Amino acid sequence: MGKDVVADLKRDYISKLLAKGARADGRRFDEMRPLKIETGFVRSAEGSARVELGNTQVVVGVKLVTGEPFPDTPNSGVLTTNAELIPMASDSFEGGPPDQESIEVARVIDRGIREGHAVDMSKLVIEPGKEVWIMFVDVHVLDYDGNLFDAANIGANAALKTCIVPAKRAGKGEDYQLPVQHQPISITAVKIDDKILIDPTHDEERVAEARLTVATLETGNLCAMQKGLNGAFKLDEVFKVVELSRKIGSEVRSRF
Amino acid sequence: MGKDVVADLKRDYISKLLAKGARADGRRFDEMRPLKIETGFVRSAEGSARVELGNTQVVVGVKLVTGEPFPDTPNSGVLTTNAELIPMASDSFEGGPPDQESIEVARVIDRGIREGHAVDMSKLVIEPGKEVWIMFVDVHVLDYDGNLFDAANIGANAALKTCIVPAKRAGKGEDYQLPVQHQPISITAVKIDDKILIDPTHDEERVAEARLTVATLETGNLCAMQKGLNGAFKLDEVFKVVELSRKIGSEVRSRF
Amino acid sequence: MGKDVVADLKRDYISKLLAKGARADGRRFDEMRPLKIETGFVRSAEGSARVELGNTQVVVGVKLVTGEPFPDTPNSGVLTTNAELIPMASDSFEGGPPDQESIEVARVIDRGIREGHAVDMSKLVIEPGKEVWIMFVDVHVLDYDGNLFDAANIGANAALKTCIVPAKRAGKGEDYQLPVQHQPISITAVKIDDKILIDPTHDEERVAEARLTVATLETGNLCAMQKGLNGAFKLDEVFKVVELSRKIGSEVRSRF
Amino acid sequence: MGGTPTDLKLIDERGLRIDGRRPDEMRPLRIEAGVLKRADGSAYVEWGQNKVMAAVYGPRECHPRHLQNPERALVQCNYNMASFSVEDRKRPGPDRRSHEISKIISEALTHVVFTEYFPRTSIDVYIEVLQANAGTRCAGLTAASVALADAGVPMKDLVAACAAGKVADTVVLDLGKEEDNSGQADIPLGYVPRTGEIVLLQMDGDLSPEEFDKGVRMAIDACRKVSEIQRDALKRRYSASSADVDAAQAVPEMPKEGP
Amino acid sequence: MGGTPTDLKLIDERGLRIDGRRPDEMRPLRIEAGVLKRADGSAYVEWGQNKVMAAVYGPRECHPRHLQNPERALVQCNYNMASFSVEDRKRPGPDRRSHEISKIISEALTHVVFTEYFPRTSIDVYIEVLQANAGTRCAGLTAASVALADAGVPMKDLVAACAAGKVADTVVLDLGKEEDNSGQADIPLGYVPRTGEIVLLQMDGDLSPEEFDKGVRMAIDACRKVSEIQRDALKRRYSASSADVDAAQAVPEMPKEGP
Amino acid sequence: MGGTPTDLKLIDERGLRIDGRRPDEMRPLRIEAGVLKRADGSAYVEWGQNKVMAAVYGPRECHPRHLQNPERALVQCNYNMASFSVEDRKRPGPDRRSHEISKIISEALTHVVFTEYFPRTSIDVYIEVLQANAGTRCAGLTAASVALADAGVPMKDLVAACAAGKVADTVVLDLGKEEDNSGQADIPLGYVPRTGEIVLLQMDGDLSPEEFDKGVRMAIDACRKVSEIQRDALKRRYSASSADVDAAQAVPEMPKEGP
Repeated sequence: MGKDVVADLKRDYISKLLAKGARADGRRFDEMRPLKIETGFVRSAEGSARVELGNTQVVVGVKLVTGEPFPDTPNSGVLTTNAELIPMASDSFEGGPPDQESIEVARVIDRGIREGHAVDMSKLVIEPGKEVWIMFVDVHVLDYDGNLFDAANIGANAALKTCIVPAKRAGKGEDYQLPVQHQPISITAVKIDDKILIDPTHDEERVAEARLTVATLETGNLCAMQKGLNGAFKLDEVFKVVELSRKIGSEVRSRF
Repeated sequence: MGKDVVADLKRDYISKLLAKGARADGRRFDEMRPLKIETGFVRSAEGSARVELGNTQVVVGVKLVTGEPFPDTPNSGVLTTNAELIPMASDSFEGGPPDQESIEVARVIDRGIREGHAVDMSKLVIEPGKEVWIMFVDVHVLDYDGNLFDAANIGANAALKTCIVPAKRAGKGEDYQLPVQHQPISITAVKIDDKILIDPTHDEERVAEARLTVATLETGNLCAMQKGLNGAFKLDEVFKVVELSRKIGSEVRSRF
Repeated sequence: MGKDVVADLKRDYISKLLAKGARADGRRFDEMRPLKIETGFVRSAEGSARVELGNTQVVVGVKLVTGEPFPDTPNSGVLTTNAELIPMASDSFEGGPPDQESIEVARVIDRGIREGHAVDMSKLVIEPGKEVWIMFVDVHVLDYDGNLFDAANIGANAALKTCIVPAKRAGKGEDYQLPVQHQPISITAVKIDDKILIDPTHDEERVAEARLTVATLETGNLCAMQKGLNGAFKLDEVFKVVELSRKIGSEVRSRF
Repeated sequence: MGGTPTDLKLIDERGLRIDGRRPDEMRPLRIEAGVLKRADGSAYVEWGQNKVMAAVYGPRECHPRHLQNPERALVQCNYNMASFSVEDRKRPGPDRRSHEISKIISEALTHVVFTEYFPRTSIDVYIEVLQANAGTRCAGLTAASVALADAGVPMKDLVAACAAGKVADTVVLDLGKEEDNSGQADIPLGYVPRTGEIVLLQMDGDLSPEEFDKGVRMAIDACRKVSEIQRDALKRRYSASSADVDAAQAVPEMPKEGP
Repeated sequence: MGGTPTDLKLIDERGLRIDGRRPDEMRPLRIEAGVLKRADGSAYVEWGQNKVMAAVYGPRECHPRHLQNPERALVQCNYNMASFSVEDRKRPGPDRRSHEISKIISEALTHVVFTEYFPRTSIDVYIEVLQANAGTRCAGLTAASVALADAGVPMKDLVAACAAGKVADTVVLDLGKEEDNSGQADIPLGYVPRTGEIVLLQMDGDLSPEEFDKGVRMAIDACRKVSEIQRDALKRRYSASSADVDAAQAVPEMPKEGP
Repeated sequence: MGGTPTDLKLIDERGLRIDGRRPDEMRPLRIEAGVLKRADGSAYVEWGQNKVMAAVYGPRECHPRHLQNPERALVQCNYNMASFSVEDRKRPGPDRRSHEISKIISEALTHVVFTEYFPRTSIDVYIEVLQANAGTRCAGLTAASVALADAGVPMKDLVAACAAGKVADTVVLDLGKEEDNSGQADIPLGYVPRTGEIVLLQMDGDLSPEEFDKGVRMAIDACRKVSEIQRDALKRRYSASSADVDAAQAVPEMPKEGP
């Protein structure tokens, strides 16, 4: 019950600030937190990145192993995305098998990469229908202060961009750069008191009514979207988030 | 505790009726509830049936996929029976992996089909010792008012009877009718106050002392049997249930 | 809470005895309990032994099946060790998947066999890189009165020594004796009130501060070691346990 | 989107779709309320080749206890596909996809239920997909809303759901299986007609902002029609109940397969 | 039944079975009570080539609590096969078969235990099959009854168990492994001699009503003999205990393998 | 030990090791304390090519309740390897190796924490291996001690850890990956410098008593050096904190990879 009281106090504090047009950390409503990207952090991975988005910190590692393609896509590599919301990162994360929250994060990251055709999967075929590269994108959350979706999405994009296909180790010719062709960048907004805030902190997420994540491409087109939380959006709010995501996504993409 | 009081009241009510030779729904002791069988209910299955036995409702779907035979039966297809006692069907069913109750149901259904040689498994061989048809019989319980054993057994028999082996889809020649050769029909009885009742409702099952399921064939022979619950049967009671099962099983079989 | 009171009383009792140089069952500090080894107990296993160490009783069974070698050891059979601390053996064991305690037991037994090169694994290759014998050493604890490590280690050594490779059954030529070359015998000590006791009973384990298991070879060399429990050892205590393990291990080895 | 290359002509020269529908035409939708006896509320939906059953239990005691909310009811949805509901048999039990769908449907339903009336309880919604043919999450959410109403759970409004998408560069409504496998985008949407609120929204594929705008509006229009069909089902359920002296015998039967 | 075609002649010209037994002859059965120290009660059974250990803990506190019955003890049996108990190594842990056997043995034992004496408690029965050769459920139930008695759990009577079956068109008692693999029917049966009640009954294969009648009666006769052997084991256990001053040292040892 | 035959010359003619180290030379070790915001305490360790993060939560309420000790805090360590931390991708989730390491690290830490100050609570230690190159259990234990201190958990002393081993018949300190794969023995050791106590000790391979004696002493000497580096990290952490007005901004950053 103690927690709830704290939550109520935080909610009041956040609400009062929002009424004055302000956020607890001084950001504008449409402003992301400072973003640091460090690639090549994990040498045992074929591609990796450590991302700090404000106080949220994730490490994304990409591993490539050979295996069989799916029967219905013989001319395509395989993408598998996993997110580990380990209890190190927050006292709200529990150990054990992935729960609905980590599954949702993994599936939304996966959807961005897959539907945005970040990687040319046809170039990950060793022998059509027989052997392809299986690409494991693993998201490890170390420190959690909200907006995992974007931190992990940015980390995945950065890790893929620097990823080397370890063909030599597998006896499949020379190593080569992973054929990355697009950066599907996701931007997440929440709604609190009918206001739309970009890149929510953990405190903002806890009092938010609804959440919308939109992934966009260089073309300005949309490639993935996910609404979350128990609240709702009006149609004009959805369009507003879409526009913000295109604009800010383009700024983030320029970092690559 | 509230539940127990209700159970006690129901027990008294059922007992008093039984003492007068009557059941709560007006049936004779050796009378089944109305039985509806609808085959072909699920088009995505190779064979399927929806069965209503009174207010108990199950859907049985049969899927056939190619796979390896067991090493000790190279000239036989493989039968796998599964029952999902999903929480939709009753507040007494819990989600999660199959519990002892659903495992018992699945195994008794499986025993009837297998030991009654319902299907000529030797006709499900593609290449002896290498590739055979794996036959998955999946029982999905939608609404539970007692006697799953018989509802599921009847559903399985009906689904198998209408089942098509999807050879074409698997590139194994032309589709053909599943070689069904027998209908092993199970009939279940419970014992309450030394009385034997056929096809128990959920209320009757809850107050029953012992349960006996007997599956019989066209020949009148027995092919499977399972006693359940914490009570006991005398030998003459067993023989009585066997006789009832042969008689009523034969009536049910005439519906096929 | 009742248990804790009992534990406290036992602790006091054990401590007082130790202060006088005595143990509850009359043994010297460096004395093992009576050891009975019965090999060939389980005919369905390729090798087996039943071991009683005082009131601790374990059955170890060895099964050999053909399978693939690990990619990095194409010229070696595979060893897999498993311990089942089943609830039959003690009210402190719970059912379900292996917990940390049974995993530790299995891994320490495995380490002794593996690092002590008990079996010449190169003689378990059928076709290099393709097919080898997988050796399953399964420890089944029936009655638990402390010191599983040593009872299971001795059982594993005895079971291996009598093990026959079932080549004929697998169509791989004639049966032959498992090529056992060493007996890595482990001896376990605990520390209570700064005293070192060999082969602790369950009561002694419960009040022990620290535990040390040392496996030695015929050469007198060490091949595996594991410290356990929340307490600590001084360096001279470690050396003392090592010496005791070499001496007593050699006595146990003479039983083979 | 599957994005599998295909020889299928998804839109023909007359502008019609592979199953003959116009771009803004929904597949046939039939809903029956109150089809199960044991559950507190239930609904059966046939939507094109989808067959979906929904059942509601509760408000009832919430297990496990640590999930209890002292101020609200918890709406917990469990979406499950029968192993035989798809061509390639699905392994029984939840997979990652069904966990995600259970979560977003729970969230969408929570928004409309007056959860504050039933503190500490759980309202459990079970969705079973018996036959799947693209669009099962929308069919499931639509069925679940009706089952909640059938159970007498007080709600602001029924949630209606329908997807829009893009095939052969055309924005279309309510994708069928071939369209889903070979199409360019899918936008499942859950809507509250009374308030104009969007409570479920996902998208995958490739859409310009204009196409997204068009698709979302198309899906919202369809949700209004779905809402009508939901209301009809409930009306039939209640009139059937009141017409009979013994309401217990008045539960409509599950509709039979057409020829 | 395995029903595997076989060249084995299961009944020879003299009417004897593959291991030389007459049709109505049981395999050798040896029972020792009180073979484990830690458990409250225990029994070891060698029945032909089967080796089965049973242990009982309780009545003790019932975990998890929601399983507690305020009026009765819960008898919970856990039947488990050691991975090395069969020729083809069994994966450790329960499979569907062992879950079913645990359930029916629990039910059979519950009938004879005076569960009403120990409300809210659990009586936990563990059966470990160390070597299996057909008939382990009957051996396990037989051992468990003795272990319950050894633990001092009050019972109406011991449950005795034995199977009958059909091989080579002949009704026979207590099938061995080859007979089980190639036979025509099996009827495991658990029996309470004092009351004449059947508490465990299964059947699979193909039997005429007459054959079933004959088999069941044959199994019941055998159960009466099993019951005698159970009682002998307990008598030996108690006399051994009382003969010694220190009862704790009097526990009979597990019998050794014959040559 | 891997014991894999190898062409690698693990000790060269000058007596130097494959990475140029002397037999008694440790790999470079860098420790930073307080690198995470959410955890109560944290530490990041780079030890040769190992990268390990440790975080501490607690003392806090102990779940599940039946694990609570009415007299002491429970120190529960969870050691986990990221799937990408090794060349061959590791399946996510705990395996038997990580269960064992979690257990022995929990035991080692319990010895130094004043657990009696916090009855009924849990002190949860999380160790995440991000990049592994032999020696992660020692790196993890070393990091965990610093994280406990950073969390303000009272301890008798920090536990320091380092392994010794044998390669090419030479006793050496702190084996690297190639040495671990092809070496002859490994002795991971956890040590409490203030009291001279050994709290973690394992060994595998083949060692004479003399070699073991030499190796253990070598590892203990190294632990004293590790302890210094641990103390330095904590000093930097505290001085950084007190130098800034806003302590929250003073948390040292995670060190960047060198070129």
